[in-house]
Amino acid sequence: MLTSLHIEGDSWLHRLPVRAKLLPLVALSILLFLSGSLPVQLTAFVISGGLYLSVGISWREALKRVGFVFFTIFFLAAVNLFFLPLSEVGVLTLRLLALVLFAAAVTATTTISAFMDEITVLLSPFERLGWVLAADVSLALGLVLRFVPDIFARYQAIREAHRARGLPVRPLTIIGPLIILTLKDADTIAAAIDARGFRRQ
Amino acid sequence: MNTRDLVLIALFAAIVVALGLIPPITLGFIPVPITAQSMGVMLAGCILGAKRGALAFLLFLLLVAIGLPVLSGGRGGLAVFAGPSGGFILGWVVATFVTGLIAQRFVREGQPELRQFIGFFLASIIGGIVVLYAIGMPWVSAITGTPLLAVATGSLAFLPGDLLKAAIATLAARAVFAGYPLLHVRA
Amino acid sequence: MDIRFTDCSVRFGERVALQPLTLEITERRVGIIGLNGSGKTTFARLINGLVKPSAGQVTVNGLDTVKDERAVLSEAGFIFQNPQHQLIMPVVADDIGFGLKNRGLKGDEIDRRTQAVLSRFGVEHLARRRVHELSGGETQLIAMASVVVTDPKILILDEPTNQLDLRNRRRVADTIAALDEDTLVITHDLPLVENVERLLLFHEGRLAADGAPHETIRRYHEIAGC
Amino acid sequence: MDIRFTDCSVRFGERVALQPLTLEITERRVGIIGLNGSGKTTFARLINGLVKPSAGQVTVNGLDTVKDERAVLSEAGFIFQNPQHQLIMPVVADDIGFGLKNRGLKGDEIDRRTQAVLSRFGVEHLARRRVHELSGGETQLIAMASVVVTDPKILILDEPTNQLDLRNRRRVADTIAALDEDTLVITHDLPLVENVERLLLFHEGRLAADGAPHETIRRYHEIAGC
Ligand SMILES: Nc1ncnc2c1ncn2[C@@H]1O[C@H](COP(=O)(O)OP(=O)(O)OP(=O)(O)O)[C@@H](O)[C@H]1O
Ligand SMILES: Nc1ncnc2c1ncn2[C@@H]1O[C@H](COP(=O)(O)OP(=O)(O)OP(=O)(O)O)[C@@H](O)[C@H]1O
Ligand SMILES: O=C(O)CCCC[C@@H]1SC[C@@H]2NC(=O)N[C@@H]21
Ligand SMILES: [Mg+2]
Ligand SMILES: [Mg+2]
Repeated sequence: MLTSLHIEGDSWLHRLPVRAKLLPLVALSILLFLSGSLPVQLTAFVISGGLYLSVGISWREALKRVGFVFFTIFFLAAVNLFFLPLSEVGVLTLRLLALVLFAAAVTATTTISAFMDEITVLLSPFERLGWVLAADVSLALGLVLRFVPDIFARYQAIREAHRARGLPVRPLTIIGPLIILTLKDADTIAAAIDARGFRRQ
Repeated sequence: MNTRDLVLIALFAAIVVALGLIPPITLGFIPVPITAQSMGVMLAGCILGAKRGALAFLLFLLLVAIGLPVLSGGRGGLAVFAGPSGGFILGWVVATFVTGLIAQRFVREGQPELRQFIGFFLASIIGGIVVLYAIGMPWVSAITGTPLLAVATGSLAFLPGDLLKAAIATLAARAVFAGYPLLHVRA
Repeated sequence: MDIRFTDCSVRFGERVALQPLTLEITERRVGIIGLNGSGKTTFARLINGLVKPSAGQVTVNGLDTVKDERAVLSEAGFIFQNPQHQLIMPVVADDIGFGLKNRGLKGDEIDRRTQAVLSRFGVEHLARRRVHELSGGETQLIAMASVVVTDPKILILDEPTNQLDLRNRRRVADTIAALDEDTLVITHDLPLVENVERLLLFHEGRLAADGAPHETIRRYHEIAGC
Repeated sequence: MDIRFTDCSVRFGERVALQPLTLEITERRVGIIGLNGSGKTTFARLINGLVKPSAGQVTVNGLDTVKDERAVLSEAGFIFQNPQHQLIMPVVADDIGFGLKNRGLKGDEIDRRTQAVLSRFGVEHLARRRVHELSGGETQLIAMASVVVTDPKILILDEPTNQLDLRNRRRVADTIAALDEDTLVITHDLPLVENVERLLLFHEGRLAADGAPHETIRRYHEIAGC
């Protein structure tokens, strides 16, 4: 279930390095928030939408991914019509739609490992200060992906144990043991990480 | 940071991912969903404490940012930060930190059970509701242009759910504190 | 006990975990052995309705595990392969009391019964211990106590001697042998089932042997190739 | 191997897990048995520095487990009592490769070594499998592979045949017997240590017997009272 939102492909955006996508994303958000001009927002919206659809994603999938955010944005637009002039609502709405589309395009064309490489670079100043190790961050990330299925399995086991003892299945009595048992694993996992030399101090 | 803390942080982030399996509820009148994941804020603060709790959520946000569908309803990716929920989501880190600070300050081993319940409940309310709304609502207003008052009125709809979450988190945190205390172990 | 399987089979998606099976069990002490993944746990879970038959029917003391789901649960108690999942409250006595409270019993009665079951298993001293600090053998005994306290007529134990030393294994084995309840024991620890009345062997989702222990164990060695 | 304990003891808070112990181990195949909680795992963890002596000293091939902490880790590899927690990355090959990456090896070399160790254990087909989908026996073999790949000189295995059926138990036992590395095996599964060169028995945090397997096992039965 934890498969990335990255989409295999060889589009123009796929080939760009991560940084060449993230920097424009940041620049675009600043620019759009500074500008109150409808034509500017509209242009940004069209370009972002074009980019998003150019990454080789099916219409259905494309819509599924941004559908929820779009719905909330349109909903807000409707509410805003009561408070604000139409043109301003247009600016606000197009701005958010443009940013969401651009961001979704970046997400769809960047692999987890490309992100991780970039994060390693971003963290290097902090690493020099001794605050955080990039290797620890990628280790932590791997741990999450590794243990989410275990947590589901354990949830299932605790639920079944409730049933077997004839107890009602309530979130309250499940969440306590689930957290305790999960966190208790931390001792063994930590020992294993140290024993296998996964961290270079 | 020792390895055990690193693992605790990762495991808690995984628990928050698991909470995302409970589907979100979308209300008609506010563009931010009701989600079980915000209970993670209260749980992480009350169980792991300020520092490790906030780091668990920072790690969770990293998962969102790099495009894993870990938000409730299978959402993820950078687009989420650009939407109306963005402020709440970023606020989770701060809110967890505050929840943790309060819990660490007011809950001790050996106190009467009731005191511990009250401590966890207050921490959850102040961190997981007051602080979180104080970040999330202005954000919605700022990026959507909807007046703050209107946003605040709409957000009232979260209150019953969030109070219930605080109650569940309090009971769960107390159970963990009794069964496997971590709150005061030095991070 | 009176357990009847009628043409019962189980599949998980593509995978067939149990081939169609018709079987009747009426003995008081029954054992189950077989290779990893052969279907033992699936078979046992059918009995108390944790797994539902994909086809066919299972009845326990005349109750259908699908139609009379709730009733079957109080007929057959189950001790899991990993019993730490089975302990729900943070403290031993609270955990045992929890099941009783949920059956509507009152405080005094709960305390009395909890005490009684703990002393029956010789573990009164563990009453106030944290559930998650118990050793492997202790967890096993407390999990049994927490199920026995609710008075099931049949007890199903899935690998109850896992990780235990000789002494604890003996202790658990003796406790099982002394139970008034009918028992069905699944295990890889062959000495534990040497003296049951009837021993079943599963292999690749089928019943591969069924009868006296020494005969079934011989067949198991054949199948395992050692 | 060359392991030396000098007046080494371990306490956890109030509780003494290991009484002062002086001991030298130089054999190639060593076993450890004892009751639950007798200190076996603690003893083994001292060897690769996962537990630090509260007093005294432990050296492994001349390295002090406290002072030369990092170096000791690559001298002695450890396979845990519940090895599913030992596999840390989501996919088998990545998990095995991760330890190598952290030792500074490059991509090609990592792939080559991962392949080699998987085929040495006869489990090449598991390379792309998800770690949480492995069966008990497979988990055990992959955990061994993930440790062996980093070339430790000594392998410590804590209850490697837990939950395994006869066939998988045999497979793991054969794999251990065929290892080039020196091995130290902790177990409740006595046949697994019947043929070691030297068998240690722990009891209540003390070394209670030390010598030929049959002699130590006899003493164990005495202590266990059965
Ligand atoms: N919930 C499930 N979903 C999918 N497959 C399952 C599920 N439960 C069991 N199986 C599969 O069904 C088969 C039988 O499993 P079962 O747990 O009954 O084996 P077992 O005999 O108890 O093995 P072990 O000795 O290892 O405990 C196995 O191949 C297992 O992978
Ligand atoms: N981290 C710890 N904190 C506190 N007590 C501990 C810790 N680790 C072990 N102990 C205690 O030290 C004693 C020895 O434990 P150890 O794990 O070495 O036993 P063991 O011989 O391996 O037992 P088993 O056969 O059950 O695995 C036990 O009483 C145990 O409860
Ligand atoms: O988009 C998301 O998945 C999360 C949005 C944030 C939801 C906030 S958190 C506080 C408040 N309480 C809820 O139940 N929802 C909002
Ligand atoms: Mg089983
Ligand atoms: Mg041990």
